[in-house]
Parts: sequence; C-alpha cells; structure tokens
Amino acid sequence: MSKTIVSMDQVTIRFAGDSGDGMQLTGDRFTSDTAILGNDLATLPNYPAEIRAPTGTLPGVSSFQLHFADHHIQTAGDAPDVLVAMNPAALKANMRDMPRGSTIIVNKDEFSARNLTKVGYETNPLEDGSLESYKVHGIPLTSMTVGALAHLPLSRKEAERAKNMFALGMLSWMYHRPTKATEKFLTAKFSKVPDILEANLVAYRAGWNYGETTEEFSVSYEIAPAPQAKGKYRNMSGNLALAYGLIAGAQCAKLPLFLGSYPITPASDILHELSKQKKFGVITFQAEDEIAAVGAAIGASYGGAMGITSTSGPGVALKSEAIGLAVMLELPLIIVDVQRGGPSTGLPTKTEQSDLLQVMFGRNGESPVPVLAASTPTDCFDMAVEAVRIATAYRTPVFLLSDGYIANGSQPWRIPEVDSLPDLHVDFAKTQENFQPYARDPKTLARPWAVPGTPGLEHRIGGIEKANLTGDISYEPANHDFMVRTRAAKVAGIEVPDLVVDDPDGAEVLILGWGSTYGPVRAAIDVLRESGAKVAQAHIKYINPFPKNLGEVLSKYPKVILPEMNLGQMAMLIRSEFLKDIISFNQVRGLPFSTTELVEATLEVLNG
Amino acid sequence: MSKTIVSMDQVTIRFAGDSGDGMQLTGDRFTSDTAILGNDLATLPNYPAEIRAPTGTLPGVSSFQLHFADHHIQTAGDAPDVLVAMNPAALKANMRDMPRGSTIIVNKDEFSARNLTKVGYETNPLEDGSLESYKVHGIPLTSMTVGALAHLPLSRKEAERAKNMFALGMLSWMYHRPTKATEKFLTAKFSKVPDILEANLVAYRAGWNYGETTEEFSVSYEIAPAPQAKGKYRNMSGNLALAYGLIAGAQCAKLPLFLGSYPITPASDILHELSKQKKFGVITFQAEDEIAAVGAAIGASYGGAMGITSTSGPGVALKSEAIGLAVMLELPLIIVDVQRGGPSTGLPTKTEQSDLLQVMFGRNGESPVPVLAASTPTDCFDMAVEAVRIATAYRTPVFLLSDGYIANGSQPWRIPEVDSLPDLHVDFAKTQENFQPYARDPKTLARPWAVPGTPGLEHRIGGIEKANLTGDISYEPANHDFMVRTRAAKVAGIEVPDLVVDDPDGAEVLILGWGSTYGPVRAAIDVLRESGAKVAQAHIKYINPFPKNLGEVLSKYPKVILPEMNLGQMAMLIRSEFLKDIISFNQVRGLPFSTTELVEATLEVLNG
Amino acid sequence: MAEITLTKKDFTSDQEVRWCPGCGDYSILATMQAFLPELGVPREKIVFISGIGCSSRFPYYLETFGMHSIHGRAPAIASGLTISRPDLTVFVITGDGDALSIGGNHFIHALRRNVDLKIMLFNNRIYGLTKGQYSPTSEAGKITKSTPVGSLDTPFNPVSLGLGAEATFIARTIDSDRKHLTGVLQAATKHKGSALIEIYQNCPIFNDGAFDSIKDGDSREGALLHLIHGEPIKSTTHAVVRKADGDLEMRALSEINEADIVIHDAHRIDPTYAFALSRLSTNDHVLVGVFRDVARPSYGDLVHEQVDGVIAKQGKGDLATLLAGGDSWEIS
Amino acid sequence: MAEITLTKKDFTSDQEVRWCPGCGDYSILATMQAFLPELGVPREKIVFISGIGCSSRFPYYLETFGMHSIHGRAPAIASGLTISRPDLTVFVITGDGDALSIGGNHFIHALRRNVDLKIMLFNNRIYGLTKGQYSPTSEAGKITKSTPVGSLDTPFNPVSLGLGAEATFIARTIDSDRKHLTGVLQAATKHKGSALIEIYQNCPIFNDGAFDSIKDGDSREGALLHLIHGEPIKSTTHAVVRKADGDLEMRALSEINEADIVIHDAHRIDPTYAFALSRLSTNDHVLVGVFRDVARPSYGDLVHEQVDGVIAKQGKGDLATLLAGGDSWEIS
Ligand SMILES: Cc1ncc(C[n+]2csc(CCOP(=O)(O)OP(=O)(O)O)c2C)c(N)n1
Ligand SMILES: Cc1ncc(C[n+]2csc(CCOP(=O)(O)OP(=O)(O)O)c2C)c(N)n1
Ligand code: SF4
Ligand code: SF4
Ligand SMILES: [Mg+2]
Ligand SMILES: [Mg+2]
Repeated sequence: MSKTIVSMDQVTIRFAGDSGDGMQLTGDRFTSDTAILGNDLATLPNYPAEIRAPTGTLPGVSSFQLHFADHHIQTAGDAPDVLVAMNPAALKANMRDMPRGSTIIVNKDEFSARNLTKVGYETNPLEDGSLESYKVHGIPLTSMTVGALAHLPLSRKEAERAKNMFALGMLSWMYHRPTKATEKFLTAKFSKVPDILEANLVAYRAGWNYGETTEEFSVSYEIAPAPQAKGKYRNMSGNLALAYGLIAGAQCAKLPLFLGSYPITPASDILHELSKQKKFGVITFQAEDEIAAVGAAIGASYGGAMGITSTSGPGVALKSEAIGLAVMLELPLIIVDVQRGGPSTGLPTKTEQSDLLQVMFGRNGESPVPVLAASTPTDCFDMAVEAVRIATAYRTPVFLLSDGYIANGSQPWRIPEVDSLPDLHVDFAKTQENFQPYARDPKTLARPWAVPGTPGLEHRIGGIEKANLTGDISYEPANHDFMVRTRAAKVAGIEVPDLVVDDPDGAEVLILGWGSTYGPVRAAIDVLRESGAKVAQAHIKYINPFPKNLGEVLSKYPKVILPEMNLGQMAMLIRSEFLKDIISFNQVRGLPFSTTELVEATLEVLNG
Repeated sequence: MSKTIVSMDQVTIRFAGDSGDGMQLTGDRFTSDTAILGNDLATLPNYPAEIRAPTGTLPGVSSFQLHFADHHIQTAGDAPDVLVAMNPAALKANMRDMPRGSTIIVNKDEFSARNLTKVGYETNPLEDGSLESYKVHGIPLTSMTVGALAHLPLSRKEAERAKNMFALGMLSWMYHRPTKATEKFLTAKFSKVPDILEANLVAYRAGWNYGETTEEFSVSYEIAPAPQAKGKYRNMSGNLALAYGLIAGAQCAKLPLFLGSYPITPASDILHELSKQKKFGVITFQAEDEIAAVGAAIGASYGGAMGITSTSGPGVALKSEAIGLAVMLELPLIIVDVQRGGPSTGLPTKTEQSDLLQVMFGRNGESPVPVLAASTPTDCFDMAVEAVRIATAYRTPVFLLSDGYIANGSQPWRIPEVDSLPDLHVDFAKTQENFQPYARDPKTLARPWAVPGTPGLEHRIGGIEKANLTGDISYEPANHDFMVRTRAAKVAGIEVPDLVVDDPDGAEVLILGWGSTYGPVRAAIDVLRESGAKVAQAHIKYINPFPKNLGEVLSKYPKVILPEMNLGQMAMLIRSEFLKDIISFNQVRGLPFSTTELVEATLEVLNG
Repeated sequence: MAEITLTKKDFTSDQEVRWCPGCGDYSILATMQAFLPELGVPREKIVFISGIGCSSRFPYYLETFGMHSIHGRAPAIASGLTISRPDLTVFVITGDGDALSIGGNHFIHALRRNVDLKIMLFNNRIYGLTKGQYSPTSEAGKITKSTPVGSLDTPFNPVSLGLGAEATFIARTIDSDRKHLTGVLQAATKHKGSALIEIYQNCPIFNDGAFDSIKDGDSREGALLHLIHGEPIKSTTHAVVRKADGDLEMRALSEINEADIVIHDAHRIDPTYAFALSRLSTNDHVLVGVFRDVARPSYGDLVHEQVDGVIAKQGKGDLATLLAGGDSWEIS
Repeated sequence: MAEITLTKKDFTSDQEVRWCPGCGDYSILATMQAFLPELGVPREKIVFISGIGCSSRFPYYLETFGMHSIHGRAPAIASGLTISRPDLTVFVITGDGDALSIGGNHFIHALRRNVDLKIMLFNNRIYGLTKGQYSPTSEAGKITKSTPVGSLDTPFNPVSLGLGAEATFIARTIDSDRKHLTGVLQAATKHKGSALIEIYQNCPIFNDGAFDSIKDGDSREGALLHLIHGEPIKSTTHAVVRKADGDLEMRALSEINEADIVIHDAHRIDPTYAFALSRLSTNDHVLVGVFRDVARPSYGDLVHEQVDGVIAKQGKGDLATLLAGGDSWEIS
C-alpha cells in the first residue's frame, strides 16, 4: 500500500495514559528521536499530583507533550495536534485542550463499561458521536501488543506492559522518526531481562509496522530539520541543566561541590542527579530537614567548598533564618528554589513564580541576597554557573530561581565547549599577620574567605552584628548602621549584564518577562510580529541587583506589559524602584501562559 | 538649712550602673512615683546585650532613662539632664549622650584604680578635670549606705546591695517625688525577708535625708502635673500592654486564649506575663521551638481558641512555613513580632523596624496576611484588641508588630472601662446538613469556623489547594486562580479605620510614620511647629490592608517624609502601591530616632 | 435519644482513596474504619492530624474531623489542639520521614511531655510521596534515588528513640495484620497520654517487600514474637530469654528451656527493659505488640489541673481588676 | 621547622570573657584551654561551632577557628563542615535549650549518623541567655519566669535520649571538676565519630546550686559514681549492682557485697547496658564518666570512602564527557 507523505512545519503531540502506562518514557524517547532528526523542540511533562491514584482514574493521568518544528520554537505548544490516549481517563482529562479538527488516537481496548464509569462517562465517547469533530483512531493497542508478543514466554500482564512501545512505534512511523536510537536505548535498559527487552523491541517494531501496513492511517508526515547553529546538541531538561551547571560552576571555581538537601517536588531531581556525580568529588547530604540542609551547606562553604542547597518554596520558608546567618557570615552559598504552586503545600506538581518576594524579603532584618532567575530549561545551566560566580566572587548567599515548568520541560541544548566556560577561581585568604576577617576587597566589597586549616587566620564569626574590619561582636549604633548599608551596597554593586532589548521595529509597547515566562512571551512576540504588530521584548534574569540599564529601558516605552504567574510580584519591585506604571498580566493557574492568551492580552494593550 | 526650690517644665534622668546594681528597678520606682504625681512621662530602658558581662565592665552597663514633664510628651528624651552613674563603666558608657552643662551624679566609692583601668580610664575623671563642663556630684553612695545600715545584721555585701535605694531616695528628694508608694512596694516585695526589707527602707530614707540635709545639693526641683484627661491611670510598658490587650481581646471575643511561644528577646515578657494569668483560663505552652509554638497555636485555634504566638524576627523566619498553612486553613491566629535589630541574631536587645517586608512577604506562594503595627507602649493594648478582632472576624492569621523600643518603654495609660471594649464575639458554625467548610460570608469573605465537637460538621482541611466551597483537595487550574485571588481579596477587604491627618496649618510637607516612630515624630512635629514650621503628621497603624484614604492623603502633599528604622521598607510598599516619590529618612542604629535628627531632616526638606 | 450504633461506613468519608494499588495504607485504613465504631467516641469528637507523605492522606478518608497539615509538624499542631480541647480524641498520622526526619523534634517532645496523642507512625522505610528517597529508618546501604551507591546512615529504631524520649506507651504492629493492629489500637486509646504505634507498612512501589520476611504465610508464625503482658515472649520458633549477664537475647526455642522465657511486663516503670526488647528484632524475627505501657499524667490534664487550681484559689480573673493593676492614680 | 609546643595561652583569644561572675562556663573554658595543647592538633585545624545561649559564646574565647551560629543549628552546620573537611577537629558547643529544645532534631540525627563531632552540652537545666525560663532538662515542677506555678514537662535525660538515637559515645561530667572533664575530653577526642559530653554546669544567676548536692565538698566522694572501663561502678558510699531480675540498681555499699558490683564495660555493643546506667542517677548520686564508647565508622569516613571508591572504579569525572551525555547529535 502506498501512503501519502505530507510536509508540515510543526506538530504538537501529547501522550497521555495512566501513571503506570509509561507515558513519560514514551515521550522521552519520541523526543530523543526527534532531536536526532534536527527539529527544534520543546517538551512539557505533566505528572499527576503527588499520590499515585488508583489505575484508570482521572487523578492518575500522566501526560507528556512535545512540540517540534522545522524552525526555532519557544514552548511545548498551546494545543496539541495529536492526542494519544491510553485509556478513557486520559481521553477525558485531556479533551478540553484539544482543538476541533485535531487527531485523537485511543487505545480502544481500555474502553470497557467499567473503565468508562470510573471516570464518569455515561456513554462510550468512541460511539456516542461526541467526538465527531475530531479525527479519531480507535485502535486496540493492548490486544495487538499481546498478539504480537504471543510467541514470548510472558504473562499477559507483562505483555500488556509493552503497549506504550507499540504506540511509540506507530507514532514514529507516522512522523518518520528514526528508530535506531530507541532500539539502542531499550537494549541498554533491559540488558539484564532479555525477555522484556525482546517484548519491547517486538512491540515497538509491531507498532511501526502497523502504521506502515494498516489502512487506519493513510498519511504520514515529514517535518524538516530546523536551521540551528553548528555544534553538538543534546536534549536537556531544566533540572538536569541546573545540576550540570552547578558541577560546571564548581569546576570552574576549582571548588569541591557540597549539596545539602531535603527532597521536595519539583526540586528533588537535582539532589538525585548530583548524588550520581561522585566521580566529580561531589558530596550530597540528604539532611533531616531543610534547616539542616542549608546549615550543612553553610558549614561546607565555611570549610572552603561551594555549599549549595536545593529546594522549593516551603523549604525556602524553613531555610530563611539560616540564610540570614549566611548574609551575616558573608560566605558563598547557593540556594536553588524550584518554585511550585503555593501558598503552603499548595499545588506541589504545578508551576508558579510566587516565591519572588519571599526570596527577596523573607528574612528578619535588612538581609540582602542576590537573586537570579533562569528563563528556559537550558538557561538553567548558564544561570547556575552565574550563581557560582556571584556567590564566590562576592562571598554571599545567592538565590537561583527555577520553576516546575522549566525544571521538567526540555529543549535541545548546544553542548558548550568546556574551554568556553569562565574561570571562576577565587583565592582563599593566606596566612598573614593581623588578619582582619571583615576587611573588604575595595571593588567587590567581598570579605576574605578564610578557611579553617590556614595557620594564623584563626578567627571567630557569627550571627551577631560584627564590627567593621575585625569581625568582633559589636553593639555600636554607628557600626551597625554602617554594616547594614555596606551589606546592601555589596549586593547592589554586583556586576550583572545589561538587559537586552529585542525591538526591531521601534515599538511603543514592551513585553517584559522574567524567569520561565521567556518561552511563552517569545512565542507570543513571534505571532504578534507576524501579524504586523510592533512589540519589543526584554527578559530579566538578574533580579537583585537589577541590570543597570533597566530604568533606562523602562523609560523608553510608554507601555510595559509584565506577565507573571503570580499576582504581580515583579511588578511590585519595578513599580517601587522606578515608579513606573507597569501593566501587569497575572495568572495563577499552575500552568505556563499560553501563546494565545499572551497575544490577546498584548493586542488589547496595543489597541486600547 | 533652707534650700531653693526651682520649678521646671521637664527633666530627663538616666540611671546607669552595673547589671547587678538594680538600675531597672530603681528606674521603675522613680517612674511610678512620678506617675502618681501626675507628670506625663516616657521611659526607655537599655539592657546590656544578652550576656551578663563581668562586673564593672562596659558591656555590663544597664541603664534606664525617664523623661517627665508638666505637659504632654512623646519620647524618653534625646539627652539626659541628669545622669546617675553607679560606677566608672556606667559613666564612661553614657558620657557621650550627656550635653555640656548637664548634671552628673556618681558613686565615688566605685572609682578605684582597679575599676578605672577595667574600663580604660587612665586617670580618674572625677579628678582629672575632664568633667569640668558638667555639674558633677561625687557621692560615696556605697559607704553611706553601708553606714546607714550598720545597725542591721547584714553582711557587707548585703548592705551594699541597697545602694540603689539610697540613690533613689536622694533623687526622690531632689525632684519632690512622693515616697509612700515605693515604701509600700518594698514592703510587699521583701515581706518574707524582714532584714532585707529594713535595709532597703532605711537606705531609701537615708538617701532622701542625705539630699535634704547635706550641702552637696542646694536646689531641688518641682515639676507640676501635666494636664491629662480625667480618669484612672497607671504606668504601662509595651509588652505588658500587649499581653493585656490579648487577654482583653480574647475576653471580648469570649474565647479561651492559648499562647504557643518560645522565649526570645525582646518578646519573652509577653510569655512571662500571660503565663501568670491562668485565672483567665489562659494556657501558655512553652514549645520546643518556634515552629512548634506556632503549630500549637494553630491547633488551638482549630479547636476554637484564640491561638496566639509571640516572637521576634528570627522566630518569625522559622514560623513562616506554618503561617502559610494558617493562610490556607483560614483560621484565626495572631503572630506577635516584637522586632529587634537584624539580620540574623543581629542586635538582640536593640530596636529596629526591619521585619516589615518579612511579615508581608516571607512565605512561599501568594500568602496574604494582615499586618498591624503598634505606635506607642500603650497603643500595644489597642492594637492587640484589634488583632483579635481581625483574626476572628476574618478567620485569618494576623501579624501584630511591636519593637524593642515600645516593648520595653513605658508611659502613663488611662485605664479603659471594660464596658467600653468592643464586642468581638463570633459564632462557630452550627450543626447543619451539607456543610461547606469553604463557603464564605459574603461581606467578610470569612469561611465558617467549624470546631471539632460539633456533630455533623466533620470535615477535612489542609495545606493543599482547596476547592471553593467544599474545601476538598483541588488541582484545577481555574479553582486555584480563583482561590488565590479570593484569599487576597479577603485581606484587601478588611475594614480598618481611615488614616487621621494632623495638619492645623495647611502644610505642604507631611511626615508619615509607622509603628514606634510615632513618639519621636510627634516630638519633632511639636518642636517644628513651635519654631513656626508648617508640617502635617499622619501615622500608619494598619499596614495590610492600608487605610482606604491613604492614597488620597498622599496625593495632597507634594512632599512626604517617611522616617524608618530600616533601609526603607514601608517606603517600598507605598512607592509600589501609589507610585509616589516618598522621601525616605532611614537609620539603622538600633535606637529610636532622636527629636533633633528628625527636626533637622525635616527642616532640610522644608528649606530645600 | 436512642443510642445510635455507628458502623464502619459511618467513618468512611466521600473522598476517593488515592494510594497506589497494593499499598499497605489501605489495610491500615480499613482497620481504623472498623475500629472507630468500637471506640465509642462520637465522630465529631475524633480528630486526625497528619503531616505530609503518602500516609498523611489518611485523614481525608475518615468521616471525622481532620487536618492534613505540613511536613513534620503534626505533633505540634495536635498538641495545641489536644491541650486546649481535652474532650477530643486526637490521632496523629505520620510517616517515617514525616515523624523521624523533619518532624523528629516535635516527635520526641510530644512523647516526653506525654501529650494525649495517639501517634500512628506508618513505617515503610522510604519516602513514598517524593518517589523513593531513603528515610531515617531505611537500612544502611540502601540504594535509592538519592543514594545510588547506597545510604550511609545508621537508621533510627523508632521504639528505642521513643524510649530514650521518655515515652509512656509504645507498640509495634503490621499493616496487614488487622487483628493485631486493632488490639494495639485498643490498648493505645485506653492509655492516657502519648501512645506511639509503629506500623510496618509495605510500599509496593518504592520499597516493596521490606517486611516480606515476617509476612510470609509459611514463616510468619515463627517470625513474630508477641509482646503480651503477663505472657512469655515467643513465636512458634523463637523466644526471648535473659542471659547470665543480665542482658536479654532472642534464641531459637530448640536451644532453650521454656521456663526461661521472659514473661512480658509492659508496665515496668524503668524503661530499660522495654529498651532491651527494642534491640532484639532481626530481619526475620520481630517483636510486635505493646513494648511499654506505664501510667503518667497526661500533659493536658496537668495543664488544666494547674489552671483550675489557680482559679479555685484565686477566683476567676476579672478584667477590670487586671487592667487597673495595683499602682494606679486618678486624675480628676 | 622545630616543633612548637603550644600552651594554654596560645589557645586564649583576645576577647574579654563575658559570663556572669561565678558561672560554671568559666571553668569549662579554662579546662578546654588547658586541654587543647595536649590534644596535639594545630590551632588552625580546630573549629568550635556553637548555637545560641550563654554557653554558645565559648568559641569567641578560644584562639582557634570558630562560629557562633544560630539557635539549635550548630550540629547541622558542623556536620557540613566536618563531612567536607575530615582533616579538621570539630567541636560543637551547645546548651540544654540549644541542643535539646530547638536543636533536638539535628542533635539526634548527628548522633545516629555518627558524624565526627565532639558535642559539649552545657547542661544548666535553664535558659540562661534569655534570663531564666525552664529548659527540657529542668526538673518537673520548676518555678521559672515562664512557669510561675511550676513546669509540667517531664525532662529529657540527655544520656538516654542520645542512646535512643544510636549514639556511639556518651559521657557525663561536671563543670568544676577539671581533671574529670579533661579525662572525658581525652576519651571523646580519641573516639571516631560523634561524641556527646553532657556537662553539669552551674548557672548562679538563674538556677544556682542545681548541682550542689553532688559538688559539696563533704558528700562529693559519695555522690559521684565513676564509670571507668573495667572497674567497678561505685563511689565511696554507693555502687551499681545487678538485681536478680536482671535490672541494674544503685545501692548503698553497706547493703551489698563488693563482689556484686557491676564492672563497667563502656564498649558493649548493645546500648541497653548503657541505657540502664543512664536511668540510675538520683539527685544526690550521679554516674559520671563514659557511659558508652563503641566503634562505628564515622559518617565523614563513609562519605569519602564512597566518593573515593567511585573514582577508583570509574576515574575522575570529566566535565566534557558529562556535558556531552550519551544521546547527542551533531549539526554541521
Ligand atoms: C517542608 C517540606 N519539605 C519537604 C516536603 C516533601 N515531602 C513530602 S512528604 C516527604 C517524605 C515522605 O516520607 P514519609 O514521611 O515516610 O511518608 P510516606 O510518603 O512514605 O508515607 C517529603 C520529603 C514537603 N512537603 N514539605
Ligand atoms: C530562633 C531563636 N529563637 C530563640 C532565641 C532566643 N534564645 C537564645 S538562647 C536561648 C536558650 C538558651 O538556653 P540554653 O541553650 O540552655 O543555653 P544557656 O544560655 O543556658 O547556656 C533562647 C531561647 C534565639 N536566639 N533564636
Ligand atoms: S508510593 Fe508507596 S507508600 Fe505511597 S501510596 Fe504508593 S505504595 Fe503507598
Ligand atoms: S546567666 Fe547563668 S549560664 Fe548565663 S552567663 Fe550568667 S551564670 Fe552563666
Ligand atoms: Mg515513609
Ligand atoms: Mg541552659
């Protein structure tokens, strides 16, 4: 049978199924194969909320969305072109995001009366006409998989488990993905269980063959590679990039890396990743709680390591007293906050940008801490290196903000040359007479980093106000005023790059973003400009201190739109510092902005 | 011998001595006797930093300052007219505050070579002419006390200990203070140790007689009573007023008061005071740490008590995660923050206003909490009652800010009639069908307070985002957005009194204060107006939400000066909300503003 | 009003239970729902307070009052509640991470104070909710997401730790043994003050089979040495005896005299005996039942006695008198 | 370079000591300053980390590295330091409030992990720095600023709690007994891993005489039962014997046979014996010395062995290789 091949410029596919159906793995593999083909891409996994719900229920649905294209793209896409739904729950949970006319592929076998009732379908949507406006493919994925594996010595349950590979094979055929890498991956993964390996490989190929042979599908699609800068690429998620950035930063600074951490969603993967990297001399310490985690990191920094602690919002709250100590001690420390929905336990698996004011101000006293925010999954690498630079050069705790969206999302990453990474080496204080632990470098205002073990530098530090130069306890009013202002000046004086404005057309409206809104804003800008609108874009990655030119940039634009996944926290900082009437666009839905809503909001400002 | 009596309109006296010399008691007694006389007054104790230093050293000096007058006054005075110094350390530590021409009374006995060297005096200041510009009285307080007690069966050490009463008697003579109340006080205090009682009484009278008979003093002073509203008065410190306000508020709300607390300077006295009030059914729970303290208070509120927790800045940092839980649970809770110098351990015994942004924003997620700030020692009572009103009526945690200055300072307090206190009674939810724990009162947006023990109201609450109305766990994007905005709206909608502006002359400059700057600002305004300057005054006691007319008030004044004991935290809130270019006047010296510096700063704005 | 007999159904809330299939939490829940009617306390007087973790979802599924609080803080919150409301029956639901890692401090302080809380510690020796890191009860050397080469920490023994913290009641039981768990619940709810119940709980997803060696149908009878007050401590194959040097040890029945088996005394004041018992379990042979159950006034009772005592002596507080103080003056 | 012999003076910093006259902290400081030269570790390799409290001022007065950190967190901070810098000798200085109240969790976790820290717990049974509230070691019924009618809490026994938390080394000593304190310091610094030293410390201002009954010149010899490995546990008047039922008890010498006195064994693996000893002290008769001293690898050693092991097997990490990963593609 000969099939039509259609060329497309981009596609968004969402794989959805039960937590146990392996949708994340399926998505990951499809992503890798897509990356190899040279498409640009962005991904968005969506885990069920913390607890694994019973099989087949709505709360148990797990999904993975992939957007890939023959051109540069910014987000995982607003609305999928294709949904692969492994059961009725997956269909029901995702239907509202599907635009009319889109393609829906379901595992027909799972649409039993029992499973339908479980999720509240009164009639079978595959039969009751409710999906009329969609291109629906009901395919018996389970039974075909089991059939394909009949020759193998497997229980039915074991055989069924390979159905995600059948689906992957089918989709790989449909979008002309190469299959070698996935076969290699499976071979490595299941090398110790040959029967399971065989099952997965057979199911994968069977799915591919099913696409190729059956009449169910008459068309397959081609998406040409995207033009990309020369280089070696890999697919990269935010948390992995962040962990790698920390390792790279510590190597650039020639410091051992010590992570003190307590597991918490969505930050735990940083702990997991670093705990694997013992060959870099990395020490990970899973502490009894967040306070001990940051405490141990401070202790390690005091001893001359790059002390780091990783957490999410509730953990930051607990660490705040100890971070205040680090401010007083003026020692390097990095606090990674992978933000999630709040307040309190909030929405642990969802994204939000609502820890900004907490990290700025959530400590007693005047307690300035530099704050950086990564903008995309791969930017997490660069900003982690920057966090190491600032922490070590200025001897200060540094907050590095990420969030659930970019932490779990991924995109292609051009692997940097190690030689291109900055030299971050700083000198420890050396043996000397009359050592003054609170004397300062005139340029950075950093105090000496005097690590135990250095003869002659014996000294005492602590959380009580210190006398200038000597670091002795001081209750002197004038000294306190001086030290409070000096600590503030040190942070205010940190060198950060200027804000870059993208404004080819001399726009009147600036969309200002920060953190993970980068992708959605960029996507909206592309759409707006295509439609002829003039809009400028600038993105804040350095929040404390702000880039020096921020005020000047703001003053150039009569209208500045600031979208945030909170109720206006960055807006508050900018309004108070620049007395500029920002137009806030806020959303607290636990989800990144969609391109459409940003475009609409901007058009409203442009037109009104 | 007949002595001259001089009339004065006001005097500031500072008692200073070693921590063990009983200066706080001496000051307290002098204050009480002054209050009885009907002078207006304000006090400022100054404790040595946390640790008791060895006797006779500078860090061991403890002092108590009292300002009293025949008119209404606002502060404990910038510079003392009289210093009573019980040893060389007390003299040295306090000299820099003494204006030329002021009176210095020292205990000559303590000016031994050894004691002088201890504090770095190379020559005896009583002899080397360095005090020439002052009126110095070197009096052998110790030996005269010992002499006066020779007839009593006391060790020399015991006898010496009464020297503070000798000093008190002397000063009481000098300023015509009545002696009955102090005699009564001593009799009660030492009722169980008759010898010590006798010693104190004898020393006290001996001091008085010494003033009356000796030629050392030729003048005594009279300060007429200040005109004050009719009523019953007592002297009141901020911490005591705050504790009483909490008890009164709970009584007005007909709720048992539960305090969960962990000791910390300068908040511990609230715990101490409430632990004495068991007859009001008050339960105090000294928890293992601040987290347990606030946790227990939340548990008590859940059970239908007025749950309260008291602490200072470092404790607030630790409590922040749990306060976020209270935000989500929407239960009443009061967090008292008696601010001290920060960051970290900072200056534990000094005052500061630098926790403002912490209490506003120091929690993960969008976590709005109302914030009140007391303005004077006695205002702590009123604001504590207000905190109970808001916490119970709106079912929300409330921050009540005080600070070291007003917590330990005191002033006369017109004792309120119990009948004049507001009725704060709120109803618990009653047994009902289909109870909805997150349904809301349409006016206050408060949810029902459904306490365990009420049949039919069984329900579950928690820190994960709740569905509107039912309170079930909900991960729905739209519900989260709605709930985040609803919690914000609830706090924004709290009814608070309008800002009162004192502007008799139609000024162009407004001095805006908040919290404990009230007294210093008011004193400065009095001085400024007397000198013919036109200045308006307004004082913010409700910080979140702001008074509804704040924006209007700000817009009326071209220049608004905002003095704060921090680097501009309130200014930041106001600038961002009203885009108004406030003139900040900041000082972080661990001390309240002096009248002089405020006057000067204002004149600079008026003239420039 | 006629007395209404409640049933398991009356204690089942309308929330869908959301643990993984096969999770040990299910059977603990079922046992609790069946036990509550027999407790004889009205539903509205029962409160379950939990921290965060898979286990801490427990309160949602019970038709009583409940709070799913924050990680590790349940004992503190529950302390405030039970101290101010001694009329309530308050359970704390917690996990090995929640109770012993982040919540360790509140845990030991609640026990020493003897606050009237029934603390059910679901010990699956893993962090379930955060998807599989090792916990303070994980065995040393454990390979988990955060210890890819094996954990290095010596685990806590919750019974030993509780005894070191002056606990008055400690028991151990198993998720799947409903009868045993029920018996322990009966004893714990009868006890005045803190009762700690360690429940071995299987997490089939991240630590499957942690307790299989003692749950296995065949060896089970030999694996579990029952602690029953007044009875010899033994299983069908093993027993506890006292060695010549005074220490306790676990031995095969075949090696000892029946008469030498230690007779369990849960009420011994000196906690050393219970501590000794807490050290005896091995991977294959585990002591279950009530290790210690001694009387000490509960913290809440002491608080209220003190308040009542003051009121009895001094009378109820009068606000006007308080505000007036003893050192006032009149301006007229 | 010739070896330099350090003296007490070399370990005395230039900071004026600021405790109240008569405070027990003075003599502990003097003992430490005298002990450090004999420890044989260079000054720059010694670090004192404290929390907050009167006692926590200790590091300021020693000419070594030191950190006066925040309340209760010293064991956590010190853990990070000693784990990453096993070449240092790290002391933790803490009070009964700092270690057992706010810092209780870090305290028990440091002990179970056997982190290489020498924890000196200054137990004055009161909060000194905040001017006299009761602490977790205050005796029940204590009248303090925060308990005007008497405290209600059962106190912790730090030795029992430490044993419940799997401590490998625990000793008790007294501020004023420099020789004994020195002996304990010698033993503690020889021990690999966590060493907990409880020091009875007098606070003349807020809890004066708390330990007078055992310090009194006349009764002292009878009051202190010394725990010396291999020697009978006794004072001049009392001793420890094992009862018929196996429990330990303290008895007057006059009532027992010398031969029945328990011979101390600090190295027993089962902590039950040390736990039993921890329960025996009374107000007037107190066991002092090393309760337990058993070998277990220190946490820091395990961490570094693991890291070194991985490097030995896989080689040092190469950044370029890490960044490249296994699944990359080339665009040219
Ligand atoms: C302050 C804070 N830190 C970390 C977390 C993440 N967290 C939630 S539950 C948990 C541990 C769960 O383990 P356990 O208590 O044993 O419960 P289980 O899930 O095994 O029942 C962690 C680390 C959190 N919710 N809050
Ligand atoms: C977070 C925090 N909470 C409370 C305090 C106040 N505080 C300082 S020391 C202390 C207790 C001191 O007692 P202890 O540890 O026994 O030391 P001691 O002064 O008796 O030596 C308290 C409550 C603080 N500094 N920080
Ligand atoms: S992860 Fe483990 S403990 Fe949690 S619900 Fe699943 S099986 Fe139970
Ligand atoms: S208060 Fe007590 S513990 Fe603190 S320094 Fe004074 S005597 Fe020592
Ligand atoms: Mg667990
Ligand atoms: Mg103490």
